[in-house]
Amino acid sequence: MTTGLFVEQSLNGLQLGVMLFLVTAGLTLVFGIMDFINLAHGSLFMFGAFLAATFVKITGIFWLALILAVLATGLIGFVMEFLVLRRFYHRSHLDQVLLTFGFILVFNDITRIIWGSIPLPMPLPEILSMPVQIMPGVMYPSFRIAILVLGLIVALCLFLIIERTRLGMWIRAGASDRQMTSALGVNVGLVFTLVFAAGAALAALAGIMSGPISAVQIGMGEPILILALVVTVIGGIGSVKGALIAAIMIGMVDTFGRVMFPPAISSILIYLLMVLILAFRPRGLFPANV
Amino acid sequence: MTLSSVRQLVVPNWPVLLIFVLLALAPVWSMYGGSDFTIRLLTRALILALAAVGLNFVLGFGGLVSLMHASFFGVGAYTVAILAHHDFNGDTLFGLPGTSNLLVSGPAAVFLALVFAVATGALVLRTKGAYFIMMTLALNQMLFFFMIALQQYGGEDGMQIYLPLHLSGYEFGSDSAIYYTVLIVLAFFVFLLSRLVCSRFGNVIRASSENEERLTAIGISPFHYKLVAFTISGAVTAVAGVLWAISQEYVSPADLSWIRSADLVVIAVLGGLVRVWGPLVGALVFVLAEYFLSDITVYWQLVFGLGIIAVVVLFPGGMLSVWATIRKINWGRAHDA
Amino acid sequence: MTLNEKIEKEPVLRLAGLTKRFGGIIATDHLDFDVRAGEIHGLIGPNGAGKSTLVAQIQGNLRPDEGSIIFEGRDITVEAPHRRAKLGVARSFQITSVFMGFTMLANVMMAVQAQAGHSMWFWKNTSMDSSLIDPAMELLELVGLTRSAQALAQNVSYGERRQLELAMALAMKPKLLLLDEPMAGMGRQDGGRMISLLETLKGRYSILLVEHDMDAVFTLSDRISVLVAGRCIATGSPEKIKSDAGVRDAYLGHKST
Amino acid sequence: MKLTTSAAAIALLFAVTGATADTVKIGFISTMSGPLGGTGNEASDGFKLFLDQNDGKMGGAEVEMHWEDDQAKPDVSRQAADKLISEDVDIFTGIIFSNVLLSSIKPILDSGAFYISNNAAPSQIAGKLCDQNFFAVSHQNDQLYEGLGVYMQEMNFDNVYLMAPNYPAGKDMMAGFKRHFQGKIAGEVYTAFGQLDYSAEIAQVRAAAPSTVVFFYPGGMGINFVKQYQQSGLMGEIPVYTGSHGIDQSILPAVGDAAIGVNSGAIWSEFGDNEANRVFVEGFEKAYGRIPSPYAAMAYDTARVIDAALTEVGGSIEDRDAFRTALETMDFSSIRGNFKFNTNHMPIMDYYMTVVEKDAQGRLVNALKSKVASDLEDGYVSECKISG
Amino acid sequence: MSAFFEIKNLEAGYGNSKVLFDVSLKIAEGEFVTLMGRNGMGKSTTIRSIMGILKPTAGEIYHDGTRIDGLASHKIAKRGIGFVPEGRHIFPNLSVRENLLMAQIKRGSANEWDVDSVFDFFPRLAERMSNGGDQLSGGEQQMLAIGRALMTNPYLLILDEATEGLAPIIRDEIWDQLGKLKAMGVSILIVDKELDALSELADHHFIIEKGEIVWQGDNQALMSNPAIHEKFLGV
Repeated sequence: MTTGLFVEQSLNGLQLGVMLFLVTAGLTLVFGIMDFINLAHGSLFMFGAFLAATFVKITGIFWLALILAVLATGLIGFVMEFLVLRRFYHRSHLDQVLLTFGFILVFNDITRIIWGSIPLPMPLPEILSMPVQIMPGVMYPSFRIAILVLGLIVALCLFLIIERTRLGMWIRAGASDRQMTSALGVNVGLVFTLVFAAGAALAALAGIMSGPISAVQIGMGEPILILALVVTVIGGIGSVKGALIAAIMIGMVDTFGRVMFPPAISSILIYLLMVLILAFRPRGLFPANV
Repeated sequence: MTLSSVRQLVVPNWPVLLIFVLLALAPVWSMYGGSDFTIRLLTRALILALAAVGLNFVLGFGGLVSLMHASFFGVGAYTVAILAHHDFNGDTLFGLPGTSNLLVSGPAAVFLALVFAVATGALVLRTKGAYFIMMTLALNQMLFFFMIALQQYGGEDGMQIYLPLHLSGYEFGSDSAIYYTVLIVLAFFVFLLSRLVCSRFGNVIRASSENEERLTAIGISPFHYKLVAFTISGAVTAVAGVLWAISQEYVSPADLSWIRSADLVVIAVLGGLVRVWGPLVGALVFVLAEYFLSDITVYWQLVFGLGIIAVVVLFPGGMLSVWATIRKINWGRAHDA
Repeated sequence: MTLNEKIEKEPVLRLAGLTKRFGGIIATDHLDFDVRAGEIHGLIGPNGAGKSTLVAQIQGNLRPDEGSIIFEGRDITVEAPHRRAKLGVARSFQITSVFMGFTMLANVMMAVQAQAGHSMWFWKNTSMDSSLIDPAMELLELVGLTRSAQALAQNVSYGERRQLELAMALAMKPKLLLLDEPMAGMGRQDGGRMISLLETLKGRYSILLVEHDMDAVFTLSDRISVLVAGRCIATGSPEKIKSDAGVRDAYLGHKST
Repeated sequence: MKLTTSAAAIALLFAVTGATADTVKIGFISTMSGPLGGTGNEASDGFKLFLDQNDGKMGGAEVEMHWEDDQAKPDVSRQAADKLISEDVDIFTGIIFSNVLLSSIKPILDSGAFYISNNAAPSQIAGKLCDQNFFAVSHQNDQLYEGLGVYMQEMNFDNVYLMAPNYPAGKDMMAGFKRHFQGKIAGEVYTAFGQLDYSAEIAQVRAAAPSTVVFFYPGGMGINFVKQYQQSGLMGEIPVYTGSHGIDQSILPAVGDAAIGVNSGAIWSEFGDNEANRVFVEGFEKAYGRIPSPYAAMAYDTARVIDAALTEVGGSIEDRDAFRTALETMDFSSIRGNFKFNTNHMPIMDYYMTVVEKDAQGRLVNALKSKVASDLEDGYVSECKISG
Repeated sequence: MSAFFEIKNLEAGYGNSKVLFDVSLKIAEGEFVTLMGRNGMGKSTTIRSIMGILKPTAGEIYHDGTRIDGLASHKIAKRGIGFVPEGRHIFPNLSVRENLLMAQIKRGSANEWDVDSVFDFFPRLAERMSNGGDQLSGGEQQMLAIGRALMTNPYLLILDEATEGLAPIIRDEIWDQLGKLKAMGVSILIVDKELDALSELADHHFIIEKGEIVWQGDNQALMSNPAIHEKFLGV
């Protein structure tokens, strides 16, 4: 492997990792803070992509569509949490799995009713349509660089909000002792609803950013959901830092695994990695103190 | 058997006995008015029920949410299919000839499932809660992708079983014969596991799902018990896989996808986890609802999904609790806060 | 061997130079300490003095960094918790810890079964197994819970659950009973009942009693040790401890009795 | 098939006496839901179009359609097949995916019904396990790439890089290509089935610097691959080729402008110059408001084959042998040009090359470039021994 | 003195079991009031009802003339009722400073509590400012729980089992600080078992028995009536 190719593949791994982080961030937050397993997270990812594709078609402006789709999916998350999910925080993980499995079926068919079963087009934004030269002989798609930058900005923002703001303190306090937090004057119900809506918005953001590089189709959320769950548990449930590191690890291992091993091995490599890590660290790399 | 022991067996178990009697009569009904297809549909439901009964032993009683039971199902089905495949081709596997005799391939399938369950159980049972769920999901995915990549056994295409499977010469002549075989095997395992959950071993399993720390403190290390339970559970589900191979004469990686694992969990939960036979109710509801809904509308998954959501929201104990919940409403008692 | 000879020869439990650190904090600091056969040994000290850490090390949930734990002359420092339980170290928990979904009777039966050691039995229905039911009912009677034997543990009062804990600990025929704040969360009435219950056990079991309720500790204990910052600052009879100046400064204060 | 219960015997009796001479029951099992549901809907639309154009009749017979969704799951398809068998369906068709077909084909053929494939035809069924009642109107799987191999061999391509998912159809397609292409293979990469990201493989392609990339990525995988390939900037440097159905109308709109310039082989083209094809394409666009894909075209052609064979036997399928002989011997003109069934009941057909362009209305289409092979046979015909 | 906090005929319970049958009590501004009784008599249930953690089934609760029963917990806290729960409930995943800061409610008057003034009040906490909540001793946790409640700048401070499980020497320190709070004019409602200490601080006592207030009176009345101690408190 030449240096140029190595750099390019490393970038590919990093970019895939950051993409996975975008999907996982919302999932791990909701999982860690509300102790809620949301299998329908993949559906929100799908909604993000479908809504953005539709808004792009209407407005013709990618970035405007992005903002609209993120807001719309956040609103969907808000309504879901407010109407149904909040009743399930104290229920068993099993009930949550079942409930959100039901949501996957419902959301897939709703998508089919609204958009039909043929995949939707989603062009690149004009400004990011050309690859750029990052070093002699290495061209790299500029949109993927945008994903990389956006993902890292999101990671930084999440870190600052959770660790440095009063909202972050309320979130952490609410996660560890909901009743007490409430008795100190914090509207925990609202905070949780916002966290869920933010998680949904992040899933949508990931879906939108993956739209121009992959198929916008029904069921697109399911394979990505499994990857996100893998990242969540490797990183440690509820840990944003863990999610970032685990996501990049998975991105790297998957990318180099695909190049270096036959497909029979490379397709199970990330699961193998997860099994190994959990065998030695049963609560993931960074067990969150929640 | 004394009269009182008969009463003891029948009285508390009348719902499940009634269900089994009705199921045993189904082929008669199908003869006069129904169709052959009814029997095939019920066979499918009963096989899935058996798989979920196996799962429910660790899920409902051990509190272990396993998303890898499709892989036990697949090990059972694939073992039979692969041995039959070599029998058909007339070649050998690791120097041994293939066989279509279920008296050989059936036990072989269960044995492989036991080995697989011990090996994977030793790994996954180190983790708890959501980590356990994910660990099992990962193992399921690994076997799934492995089977897809395994081209000599059909890969993603799966494998057709061309020669008739038989029990040392006795062939299943009809769909009804397969149906009754499945029904008897299911009844056998429901009875077996019903005894098991009330035994000392069953007590340890239920206690481990209640409070592991306490169990350790009274001198029982739950790990080995959970491993034995996990292995029994996996083997029962593998038996369902063997029956699947008999009934479908075809196996494919789709039979061991994580979606199938999730289906089994849904079946168990829909039926209610607190009874060994709960999954039987769940499987009948699941298969019949899927069949009739998909006949009515192409958007049947929407209806089915809403149904699942409604059950989880309204009846936290599964379908078995519907009756109890209705009674509660009639008596006008306030629900606990 | 008579009881008296046993006491002189070897205590039931002996800790030698036991040390446990968490990061930079020393929770147990070169602790030497023993529990004699048949005595109730009270262990008191301010919160954070390392009492719970100590109990966890004796029970086996925590592994000490240094030192050894000798139980009946046998070194159990690295033994797994369930092995220690088998040997006869029984613990009742600081926070009630029972099988909430089981009946009171089933809880005690579980402990009887664990003690009997036949848990890989797959066939016999335990709900008709008198070799489990009879001893369990006896123990429930001993702790005064006969009436609620069929109640689910999650539906009984806090005080009753603590009594249940004690019954489960006794079901294990323990040679050493670790009682971790048995009085916590109990009102005076329930607490009084627990004290008289423990008094009936006096002399029959060797007990390490960790407790904040000074009335209980001073009433029940044969000897008391005071733990401060991971060290034992005093051991002796209740009278001696009450009048110990060091203990008053560090723990009891001067206002209280 | 052994039928021992009297119930089955009664059912069979009923079937023989109940069916009137001018009703034909056709079971159409296809993938209507899930991520792959687009293909099944295309196919059923194509089949329906023919029925709509012919007042619901085929060869003079009333057609009773039974539609079933297989969800792309083998066991669901098997269940649907069981149901239709018990309803005494005469002709089965519709299945898109090989694994779905394989799970159900044995009981269907055992029941004495015909399977006339509009899409899937894996190598087993073309060769060793061929059956007198199995016909493929569409193609044998390998054929989708065989014509491409012929073309590239004739045009003296060299240093070609092959990419496909690691599953039987992927291997079949590449095997079909290599059966006719003798030039240098620069690399052969099989990726995980259902893979989302191809950036690593694309980087390897750039490093290997081949003259051409030949890929097989059906459905969503194709959308992912073509978009990502175009974004990497390689589209202008290293041209890509795919076989028939590689970049068809079921995914072309979703890929968008990124697909412009993708070359593909074709067993049918919407620009095919014959009357039947014009009736189909114009009818389809009018009825559904979109350009038909090969899935729709093959289903439509399958309907036409059934129609032609039924016409031959006077609208009754009661005499199965006569119907089979009609299929084998009839003179049929396909919407793709030359067509007849081989001895293994796979098609003998022509092959074309197309390239993705924008048409006058600004829509993306596979513009017809040339016919590259005539009377192309599949590679398994010699293995098949159909005993009459 | 007008009642600035009042409970009228409160009833409450869990599921089908009723715990409170008839609880009525009044607290005047600046008063130090105790709620005593044996375990299981309804002290904690009363307090949980006041805080909105448990929804009363009947009766009324007024604060400053406004009815507050049935309000969500956080709204009751916002109105100025500070809560120090049984078991302390420190957030283990927040630092000491964050435990305080998260609870801050500004009410716009002078001399409000903030992080610095709480640290002045409990100097031990200042030393452990950046430690996690799970790294504190029991006494420190209790101080933090009180400090945290003070951060909401409450008009009424409610303490449930404020000294349980603490070393006697630490208890004395807590009692001293509560005395100072009283002197600052904070109204206090406290549940505790330590009669000696309470008798030095309290203005008024309520005794609850089987979900009903069975006795009330001032300090002198309580101390001069040993029969009460015996009957209701089990002393």
